Parts: sequence; C-alpha cells; structure tokens
Amino acid sequence: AQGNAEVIRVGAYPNITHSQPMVGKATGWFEKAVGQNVKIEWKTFNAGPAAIEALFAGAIDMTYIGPNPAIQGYVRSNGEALRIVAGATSGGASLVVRNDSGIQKPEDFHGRKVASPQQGNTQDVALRAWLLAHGMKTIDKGGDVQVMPLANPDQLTLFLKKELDAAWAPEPWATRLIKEGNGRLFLDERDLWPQGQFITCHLVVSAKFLRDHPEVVKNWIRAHVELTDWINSHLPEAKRILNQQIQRETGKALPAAELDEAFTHLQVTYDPLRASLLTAAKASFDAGFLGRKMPDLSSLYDITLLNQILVEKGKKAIQ
Amino acid sequence: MRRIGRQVIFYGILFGLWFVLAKLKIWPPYIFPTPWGVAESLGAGFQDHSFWIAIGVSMKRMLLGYGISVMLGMVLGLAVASNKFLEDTIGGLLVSLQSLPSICWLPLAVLWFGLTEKAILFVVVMGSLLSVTIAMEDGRKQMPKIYGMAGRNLGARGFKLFWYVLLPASLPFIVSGLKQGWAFAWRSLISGEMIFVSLGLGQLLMMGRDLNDMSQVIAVMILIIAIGYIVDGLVFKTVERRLQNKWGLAPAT
Amino acid sequence: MRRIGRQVIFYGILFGLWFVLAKLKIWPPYIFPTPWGVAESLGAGFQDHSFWIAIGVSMKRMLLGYGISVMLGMVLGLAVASNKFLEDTIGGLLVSLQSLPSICWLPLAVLWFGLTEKAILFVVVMGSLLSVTIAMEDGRKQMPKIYGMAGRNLGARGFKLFWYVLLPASLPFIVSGLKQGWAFAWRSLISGEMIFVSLGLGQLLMMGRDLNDMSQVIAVMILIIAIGYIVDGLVFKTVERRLQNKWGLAPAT
Amino acid sequence: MTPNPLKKPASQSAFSDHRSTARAGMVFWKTGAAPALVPLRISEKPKVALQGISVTYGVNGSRLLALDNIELKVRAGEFLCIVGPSGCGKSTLLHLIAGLQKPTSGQILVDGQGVEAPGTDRILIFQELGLFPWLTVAENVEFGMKMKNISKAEREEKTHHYLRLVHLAQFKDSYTHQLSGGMRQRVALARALATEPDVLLMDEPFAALDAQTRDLLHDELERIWAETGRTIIFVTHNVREAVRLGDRVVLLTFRPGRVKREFEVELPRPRHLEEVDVARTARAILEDLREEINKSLEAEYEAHR
Amino acid sequence: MTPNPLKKPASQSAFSDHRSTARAGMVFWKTGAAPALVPLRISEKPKVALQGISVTYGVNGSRLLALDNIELKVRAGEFLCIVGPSGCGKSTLLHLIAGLQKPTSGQILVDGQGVEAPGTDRILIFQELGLFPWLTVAENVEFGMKMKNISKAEREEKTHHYLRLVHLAQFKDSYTHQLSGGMRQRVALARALATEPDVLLMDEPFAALDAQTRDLLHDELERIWAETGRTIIFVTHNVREAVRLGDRVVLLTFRPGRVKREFEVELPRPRHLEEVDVARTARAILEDLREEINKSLEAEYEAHR
Ligand SMILES: Nc1ncnc2c1ncn2[C@@H]1O[C@H](COP(=O)(O)OP(=O)(O)OP(=O)(O)O)[C@@H](O)[C@H]1O
Ligand SMILES: Nc1ncnc2c1ncn2[C@@H]1O[C@H](COP(=O)(O)OP(=O)(O)OP(=O)(O)O)[C@@H](O)[C@H]1O
Ligand SMILES: [Mg+2]
Ligand SMILES: [Mg+2]
Repeated sequence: AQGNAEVIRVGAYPNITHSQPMVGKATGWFEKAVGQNVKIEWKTFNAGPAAIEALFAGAIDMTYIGPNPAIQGYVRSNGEALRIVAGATSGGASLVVRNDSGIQKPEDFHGRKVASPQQGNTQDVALRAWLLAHGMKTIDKGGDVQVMPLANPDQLTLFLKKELDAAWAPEPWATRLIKEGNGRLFLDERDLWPQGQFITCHLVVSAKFLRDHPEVVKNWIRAHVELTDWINSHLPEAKRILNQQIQRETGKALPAAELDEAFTHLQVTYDPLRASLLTAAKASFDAGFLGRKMPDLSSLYDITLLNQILVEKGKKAIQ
Repeated sequence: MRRIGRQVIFYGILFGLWFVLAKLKIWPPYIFPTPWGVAESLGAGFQDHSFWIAIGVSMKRMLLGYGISVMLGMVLGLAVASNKFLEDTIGGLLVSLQSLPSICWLPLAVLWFGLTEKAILFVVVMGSLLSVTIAMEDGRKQMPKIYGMAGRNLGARGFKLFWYVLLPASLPFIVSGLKQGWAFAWRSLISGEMIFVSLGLGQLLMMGRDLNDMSQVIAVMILIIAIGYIVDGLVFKTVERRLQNKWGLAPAT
Repeated sequence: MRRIGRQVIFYGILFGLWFVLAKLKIWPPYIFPTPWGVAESLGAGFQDHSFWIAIGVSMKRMLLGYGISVMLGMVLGLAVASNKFLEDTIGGLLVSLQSLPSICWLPLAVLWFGLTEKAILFVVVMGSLLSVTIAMEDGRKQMPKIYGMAGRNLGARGFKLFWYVLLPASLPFIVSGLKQGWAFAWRSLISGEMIFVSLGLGQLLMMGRDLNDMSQVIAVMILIIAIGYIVDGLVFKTVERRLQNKWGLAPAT
Repeated sequence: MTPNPLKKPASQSAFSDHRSTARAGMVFWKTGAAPALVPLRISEKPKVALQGISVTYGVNGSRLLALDNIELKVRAGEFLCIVGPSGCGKSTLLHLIAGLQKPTSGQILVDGQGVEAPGTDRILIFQELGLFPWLTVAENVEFGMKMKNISKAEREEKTHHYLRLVHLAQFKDSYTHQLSGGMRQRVALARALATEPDVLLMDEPFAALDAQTRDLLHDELERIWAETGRTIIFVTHNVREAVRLGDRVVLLTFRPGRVKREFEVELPRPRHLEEVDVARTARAILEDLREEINKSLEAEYEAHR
Repeated sequence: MTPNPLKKPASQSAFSDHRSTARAGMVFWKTGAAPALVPLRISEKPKVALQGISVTYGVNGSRLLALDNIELKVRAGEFLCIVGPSGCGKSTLLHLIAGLQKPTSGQILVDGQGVEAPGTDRILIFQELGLFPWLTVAENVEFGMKMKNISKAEREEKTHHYLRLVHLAQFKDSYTHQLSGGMRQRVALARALATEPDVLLMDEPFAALDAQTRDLLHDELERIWAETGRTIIFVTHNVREAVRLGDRVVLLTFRPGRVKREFEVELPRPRHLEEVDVARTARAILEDLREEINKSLEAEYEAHR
C-alpha cells in the first residue's frame, strides 16, 4: 500500500487565515485532486498546540497551521515529526492601540500594557522584537513595557475597560479591536517585512507520511497551489465561500465589512516565505522561547514537491 | 404549588434584573449580552438544529462517560476502602489525581485513541472517575459500623455484602458524590470536546468564547444549566427524596 | 511501617513501568516523555526558582480562593438546606451551576476584575463554591434526624445549633465534599491562571502545552499531585481519621 | 467532697452543694438509715396540659392514628408515670410536650402557654438517647449547660457531679461508641439532669440498666425530684417502676393511644420496687394493661392471618 | 392458617407448619390450657466453648480490661442466661461468639471449631438492633434468608409467620424509622428467628417491651427453643427474666468481667415471671449481683471524688 493511502487526515481551523482548507472543504477541491481511492478526513482544531499534539500522536497526517506551533513541533521532536511543504497565508497581524491611549509614536510605548495572544507565539515574538528594535525592554527583562499574553476576546474586553493600551493581534481580531474596541491601527506588520510578506499559515505534513506517501502529498500540494491561484483570481467569491464555511463550522459568519477589512491586511499564497519564518525563529530564540541553544532548523522545510509542481506549471521555483 | 410560585418569583426577579441591567447599557452588549440577544442566539441555534445536534451529541457522551465513571468508580472506591494495599497506595492519590485539570489528559487521550469519540470519553471518564471513587470510599468508610456488622452477622459475604448492605448503607454519601461527579463529568466533557471540533456543546461554548460572542456563550450556559436542572430533578433529587423518606432523615428545620 | 513498605513497592512498580516503557521507545519521547526528561525539567524548574515561585503563588491563590469557597459554601449550603425558598430556587440549580466549566466565568472575571489577582480568585471561588454548598446541603439533609432534635431539645438555637450540632453531625459528609471542592478549586485555578500570565502552576502547565513540551506538562502534573498528596494527608486524612476514631465508624473489613 | 451516697445514702443530698435553698413547702425527714421522702406540695395549677391531642402519621399511603384525643393535666411538681403497650404512642406524647413535633390537632400548654418550639424548661431523654457521637461523655453532659451560657467552671463542676451520680466519672473522656448500652443510657440521663429543667420528660430511661443500678438511680431521681420540685413525666413499660416512682400512673390504650385509666399512687415514699404494696398496686394496673393488649392482639390476629 | 396463639395457646405450635419433624428426644406434653414444656435432652458435648477469653479495649491512651479470662461451656440445646452489671462485658461476649470481634487472648470454639468469622449458624440480636433503615420491616426480616438463598415463596411465608409472632404483620411495609422503640426491637427479634440459626445470641432483646408483650414473647421463645433444640445465649439485666427462661444463669462480675458464679435453674418449665419460685431464685442471684455492684461502685467513688 506504499504510495497510496486510503485515508488522509487533515487538520485546519475555521479561521480567515485558513482560506485554502476552508474553501477546499466547501468545494470538494481536494477530493478531486487526490483521486477516488483516497478518502479525506477533515479534523477541525481550535488551536495550534492541539493540532501538533494530534500530529505527534499520529492522529492526523497533515495540517494547516501557524508558524509558531510548527517550529515548536519541529524543535520538540528534534526535527523528526514534521515538515513544512507549502505556504498558505501571509500577513494579517497588526499592532492596534486604543484611541484614547495617547500613543502616537513608538516611544509612547514606555510604561504601557501591550497584549499578545499567547506567550511565545508569532505575534508575541514580533511584538517583543519590535519593542527591542525601538529600544524598549519588557518588564521581565528589566524594562518598563508590560507584555501581556491574553486571549483575544479578553483583549477586547480590556480595551473597553481601558486596562490595556495596545495589542499585537492577528486577523480578524485586529480589525475587531479597531471596530468594536475603539482601537486604531498603529502598525501593519507587513510594513516590517520585505515585500510586506511574512508567513502566518502554512501546510505541514508529518515526516513519516511524507516519506510513505509522497504521491498523495504531491497531489495535495498541486491542488493547494491551484486553489491558491483560484482564490486570488476570484477573491469576492472565495471570501463568500470562506465565510459560509466558517459559519457552517462555528455557527457564526463574520460581518462582511470585517471580512473585507481583514482581507486587506493579508494575502493568500503558496510561498512558505522561509526567510520570514527563520527571522521570526531567531527573534523567538532571542526572547527565550526556544531553549538555551538555537535549534537547527535546516530540515524544517521540504519544498522539493512544491518546486516540482511549480516547475511543472511553469512558475518560478522557490529557493 | 407553592414551590412553583417561589420559582416564578425567583426566576422573575433574576430575569428582571438582567433586563434592567441590559437596558441601562452599563456595559456594551458584546460584553454583557442582553436577554433578547441571548434569546435570539437560542432561537437561531435551535432553528438551524445546531443546538439540538450539540445537545444530542454531548448528552450521549455524558451518559456513556459518566456511566462508565460511576460503575468503575464504585468498584474502585470499594476496592480502595476494603484493601489495605490499595488504600495505602492509590488511596492517598485519589484527591490529588482528581485535582489534575482535564488539560493534562488531552495529550494522552489523543495519543491512545486518536481523534475519536473514545478520546473524548476518556477525558470525561478521567475527569469524573476519581470523584465517584472518593465518594464511594468515603461512604464506605464513614458508614456506621453497625450495618456492616449486622449484614455479616446475617450471612452476607463478598458481593452480597457489598450489594445488599455496604452500597445501600453508604447511599446517602454516594448520591452526594455522584452529583459532584456529574459536575466534573460536564466540565471534563467541555474540555474533551476541545481536543478537536466534534459538534458538542463544549464546541459551541468554545466558539462563542473565541469569537467573543457572549450571547452564544450565555445561550450554551443556559442549555447546560437546563440539562443539569432536569437531570438533578429527575435523578438526584428523586433518589434523595426516596432516601429521606425511607431512612427518615432530617428535613429542613 | 508496612504502610511505607507498600508505598515503596507501589511507586517502585509505577516508576519501573514508566522507565521500561520509555526505554522500549514505543512512542517517541516528545509524546511519551521519559523519566529522565521529566526529572531534568523538574531540576531546571527548581533551579531557576520558577517552580518554587509558581508553587508559592498558586498555593496562596488556592488557600485564599478555597478558603472563601469553604466558608461561603457552608453558609450557603446551610441556608439552602434550611430555607424553603432558597431550596426550591437555588437548591435546584446547584448541580447545574457547578457543572459549568470555568471557561464560562473567565469573561466575567475579566470584565469585573480586569487583570488582577481578584479575577483569578473569582474563577477559583466560582469553580469550587457550589461544590462545597452541595456537600453542606446534603450533609445537612441526610443527617440523622435525632441529632437535630437532641440539639434543639437541649436548647441549641440558630447559630449555636448550626455550629455545635448541625455542622459536626454532618462533618463526615462535609469532609468528603471538601475533598471534591479541593479538586474543583485546583482545576479552576489552572483555568484562572490562564487568563493572563500570572506566574502560577497553571501558567507553567499552559506553557508546556502551548509549546508542546510534554516533559514540562508532566513535571507540573507531578507537582500538583505532590501538593494534593500532602494536603490530603495532612488535612483530609487526618480529619477523617479523627472522625472515625471519635464516631467509631466502620474500618475497612 | 460529695459523700458516697451508697455509704450514707440519706444523711445528705447529692445536690446540697448546688441547691442551697430548698423550695418552700418541701418536707424532708431523716428516719434512720432510709430517708422518708414526702413530695412537695403539689400545686393545683397544671404545669403541663394536653387538650384534645391527636396525632396521625402517614404510613405508606394510609393513615395511622397514633394518639387519639388525649386530655391530660400534669400539676407542677408532680411525678407522672405513663405506661402502655409497645407502640401506643408514649414516645410521641413526650415529643409533643418537648415541642419537637406538632400534634395533628389539639393543643399543649406549659404554664398556660401554648408550646411552639423546644425550650430548656422541658428536657427530654430520648428513647434512642440521641447522644452526640462527636463529643466525649463529659462534653455531652455539658452540652445543655453550654447552650444556656453557664460559666465553664460551673459546667465542669456540675458535669462532674452528674457523671458521678450515674457512676461514669471514670469515662468522662470516652466517646459514646466506647460505652455499653447501659452506660450510654446513663450518659443521656446525666445530660438531661445537668440541664436542670422545670419539666423532665423521660422515655424509658432505665430500660437498659441492671436491677441494682436502676434501684440506685430510682433513689437518686426521687431525691432530686423531691428537693427541686421538678415536674417529671416518666414513660416506662415496667409497671412496678411506675408505681415505685409515680404520684400518678396513666395507662394508655393500644392503638390509637387514649387515656384508658389513671391510678393515683398513694403509697408513702420512699417506696421500694420489691415492696408488697408496690407489687399489689402494680398487679392491678397490669391487669388492665393485659386486658388492653389481649384485646388489640386479637384484633391484629383477625386482620392478618 | 396458623392459629391464634392467644386463644389456643398450647394445642398446636406456631411452628408446626415449618417444622414437621420434631427433633429426636423432644418431649412435649399437653396439660390443659398451659403447656408443660420440658427441654430437650441437653447434649453434654459443648456447642460453644470459651477458653480463657480476655478482651482489652484501648480508651484514650489507657487500656480497659473488659473481659478477663472467661471460661464457659454451653451445651448444645442449652438455654443460657447471662446477667451482670451494666458495662461488665456482656455485649462484648456475644460479639465474640458471633465472630464479629476477636478476643485479645483466648479461643472460642463452636462445635469444636475455632471461630474466625461470622456464620449463619450463630445469629446475634444486637443491643442496638442494627436494623437496616433502607429496607421495610418485611425486607429486614427476610434479609438473612435471602443471604442463605432461600426461595422467595418460602421467604415470604416465613416472614409472614415471624412477623405475626411478634405482632407486627400490620407493619410489614413500614420503614424502621416509622416504628416505636419496642416495635423495632421486635423486628430485630423476628429477623434473627427467621434465619433459624443453631445458636441464637440475644442481647437484651426484650428490654424495650411492655410486660405483657414480653410475657407472650417469653412463651414463644421458650416454645421455639424446645421444639427446635436451638442453643440460646441470652443476655439480660432482668434477673427474673433470666430465671424464667434459663437452664443456667451465669453472673458476671463488674469490670473486668469474670464469671462470678453460675446458677443451675432446676425449676420445672414452663415457668412464670411472677412465680414464687422464680422470684426466690432471682432474689438469690440478685443478692450476689448487688454485692458485686456495691463493691465496684465503692471503688469508683474512691477513685473519682
Ligand atoms: N415517623 C413516624 N412515621 C410513621 N409512624 C410513626 C412514626 N413515629 C411513630 N409512628 C407510629 O406511631 C405509633 C406510636 O409510636 P411511639 O414511638 O410513640 O410508641 P411508644 O408508645 O413509644 O412505643 P414503645 O414503647 O415501643 O417505644 C407506632 O405505631 C408507630 O408505628
Ligand atoms: N469499642 C469500644 N472501645 C472501647 N471500650 C469499649 C468498646 N466497646 C465496649 N467497651 C467497654 O467495654 C466494657 C464492656 O462493654 P459491653 O458493651 O460489653 O458491656 P455490657 O455488659 O453489654 O453492658 P450493658 O449491660 O450496659 O449493655 C464497657 O466498659 C465499655 O466501656
Ligand atoms: Mg417509645
Ligand atoms: Mg450491652
């Protein structure tokens, strides 16, 4: 049965940074690509660590996931457990300040309370790196900025209670903080990156599955690339399908305005944007989230299949 | 009759207060949801069947998981209460193991059972099993000595002694423990349903929180409370009332 | 002596099994951590003081939150058991409210108390209060009638009746309920400490899970178990032993 | 030092240290070794009055009439004994007077006041004793006094006194489960006496005691009663005991309990259980009791073959 | 139909429907209205033998010697009564024989076998009764039979029979908390009798009963004993009752309990409580008992002033 799996189990979350799996799920896109004799089982998660746990335990074969859990999973398993095989989303995180906080310029962050979604996650690391770059230190490093990892809904509440001055938040929360929490966009994270691109979601495959079933993975990646192109060329329709699928899974659609606003901050892509991830990993290590020794991330990526497909399609391969 | 009257007054005041607070708009509605917002959430959830499905799915898991906990927990509790070795070893760990939050069991559940119903059941069982065990052990130990003596004197041995004497004699304890176990089971179910998205009420609750949709959170809370109320009334309260009548125990003074 | 012998055997077997399983490498160490990996985590945690701080911070919250729950819970339980109105109204909701997972209280905690210790305490209290209330109410109701009668006959009224008669008479129940309440309090504390980074054990556990660091998760679990074991042994088991001696209750047969 | 009542049983009361002033009207003679006790002047104003008392219990859906229209007046300072067949409602009657239970109909007056709740003026010794297992013997005895906010020193002194009275001083630190049946009964007795109520309601308080201990406690009880002028309502199934102790013996009928007959016992005090006069009076009452029981048993046998 | 034992008390045994074959050696005369019962030929092989039994309890750190070197042989088919002051260890003794408690030293043999655990050949009526509050009266009585896997039909028949015997047929569906003290005691009696053990251990089983009911149950118990050849060890504090019922009366000393004296009661059966002979024998025993108690009470008074 080598090379031909009967069931492929794929994880995703119902979230706007997961456009490909959501739209794919809704349209049966991947089913067509992998063929009749492969059955797709979608598994929906609420958060990255649970998906990595499932990947570790062999309960799923691949998953769409953010960069931070992917790095953690890779490092925890000494590079054994997983490979990043393609990108999915770029952008979609912003630094939002409360309108009446009086923050106008980076120096105003001295002595402030700033939230991130979770200790050591992508936005948390970005926030800490950005503060450092502007000569500010967090309290635990002897500075005066208080970085508070807080669940996104709580950030909104605390914005309204005026207990929080700013937050580095992913979409759609950045938009919600602005619209519902009396917030103001201070910085779109894209402005910090070359070409405004940095990875927020990619496709991760279990290393074992990749070894055992390269064909299946390849078919999947092909469909993924095609779907990415389709979404980019049919954005309004794709957004509608995405929102429908989110509603189906969470019982609640995003307001159209919020969806549109959020999409202006992110981009759907198959490029894994490796450089942005490695930079982020370095920052993460500097902030102390990756142990005492900078881990070797050399085998984190396996983009040979992606490049084969890109070449097949006459597109530019990724270095 | 008077009971119903009291309840009408109570719930009336409760809702009235909520209504007034919501009307006063001290907090914005997405933080402090309004009764009509919640009613709308409830209506929508039942209309598109998602609440019915969630209730069905979650109740099935509760019945299975809690049922297993009750049976295993009783056996284990009895074993711990009657066996010196078990008492000195696991006996000392019951409370502390029961204190472990469900989050500790999630990785094991996924490891052993994958993303299946069994994994959720495992979390529910691990969350409530030892609660029942504690109650059973305590019931067995704090039971007046005379019952055990009378039972053995009349020829009850082994399983018969357990079933006809020790179990009924410690029933007042056990019923109280089963209520606690029920609460633990619910809480664990909610955690278990967070392993992966699996339709249940826990999922709806999580979604509500993740989207900061407080109306949905409150709507699910109301569902959980309603289910608990019904189960409490139909099962626990009935058993308690029968116990009190049979044993002639203290009514409120 | 024999007790210690049994424990040595038991824990010996337990660790041996873990060791063997880890050595056999059935599962990779990143899902099934090895004893030495966990020992390392524990060592590192204690060395850089983060575990000591976490234990201190969490224990303080537990003592405060649980203490409040016990006191309020007893008063509430007694009130529910003795007042018809309360019994018919909140009485029917105790079990179902206790079933609500801590996650339901988090938004309220943040809303009312912001990012303060009080918010965490609130979650702990909400998580264990009604458990104590249930135990107290049950103890009060399932207590043999004769004690209340004898107390009133001898002139005990109101608070004296409660303190000198009803409370001690239902103590066997209450102690059992307090254990359950303790477990609830811990679990809620872990949830409460997830609101914001607040140093405690819950935070360490969350970090371990968020970073998929199973060794850290197990290390924190061991800490929680150890604390529970000590508290159980020092407090609950002692009270129970005294109860059994005083009342002459059933020893294991 | 309280003297040993066994050695010098009459010369001094075991109570003298607590009750320095004897009640007006009390007469107390010494006649050699055995004291001649004469009851207080019994006041004619009823201390306890039961007016048309009925009690019905619901048992498995049907109703059981336990007490039927009981009319009874107990004078202040009277020693009233109640006898009757098992299950005729004696305990129920005492519970009613103690205020622990409400009658289905009728009214109970104590000192002319309707009884609504228990009061420390009426202390009941329960048939089931109702000792507190979480307290030691001494703490049990102390309990009533503690509720009355009596000072610690006085409590301790009285506890010691009454425990000696029931011969349990040695066991003051034991828990009740460490006592024998008879010892427990004596603790309950001491607990009730120590509270020093106006009306003492005793439900078969000597049923588990050996003959000799009971005789001694009869003497003590009688002495306490005579000295303090308490009203005592004493339930027993032992007719001789009733005649030994009572000013009046009330015989209840089987089920439902009604007052069948009252006997004034006019024998001089102190009486003795084995006295010929006591035996004779008891036989007369027993005759009635026997008839009563046979009648009811026949009814039962007809109903349940 | 079982006849009403009150109407035709002697013509037919209440047991005849259960026990069709009387034991060899049983003699059973009819003499007019009152039956003349003669005990079975009492076998000389001891049914129950206590050899050097001592029991020590730990009480608050110190040790209490409850029973001290008890030597006692009970013959099969014997009716042995044990009397002694309150707290002398009577109940403890019965617990030991029932196998519910282990002696500190010494050995108990039943049919020559060491007693290790309770057995249905020895059923104890507890002083505290030990009825099951979660069962109805009938279910309580049935309990022992159920444990012995007796068929439902037989159980029901026997339950009915024994409940009638104790005059509680009417209350078969009540729970124990709905009964009076005396009624509860009778349920415990019926429960023990229904199990039909070889050795019946009775701990003051009639203490809470009125005189008349107790007399009737004395007759029934004696009849059952005579017909079935059971061995009965009967603890009572009522010396007359002991003489009324026993082949032999054992008097225990105060604390620690030792066998002070044994009395063979040679009076012809059936005896009556009020008989002159019974009274005379009882007086002789009481004399000893009284002396015993006074001695020990003096000791207590010396120790605890
Ligand atoms: N809680 C109850 N529920 C139902 N019936 C009851 C209850 N308490 C007592 N009874 C019934 O009331 C009657 C009288 O009971 P009570 O205890 O007063 O009798 P008693 O005269 O004290 O008898 P005894 O001498 O046996 O103690 C009995 O028939 C009993 O069954
Ligand atoms: N569990 C126990 N722990 C300590 N002492 C006990 C215990 N049980 C009994 N005793 C003591 O042993 C002695 C004998 O008790 P036991 O119950 O056998 O007396 P008894 O002869 O049955 O008295 P009674 O006639 O009052 O029922 C008593 O002094 C009692 O205090
Ligand atoms: Mg009674
Ligand atoms: Mg006894």
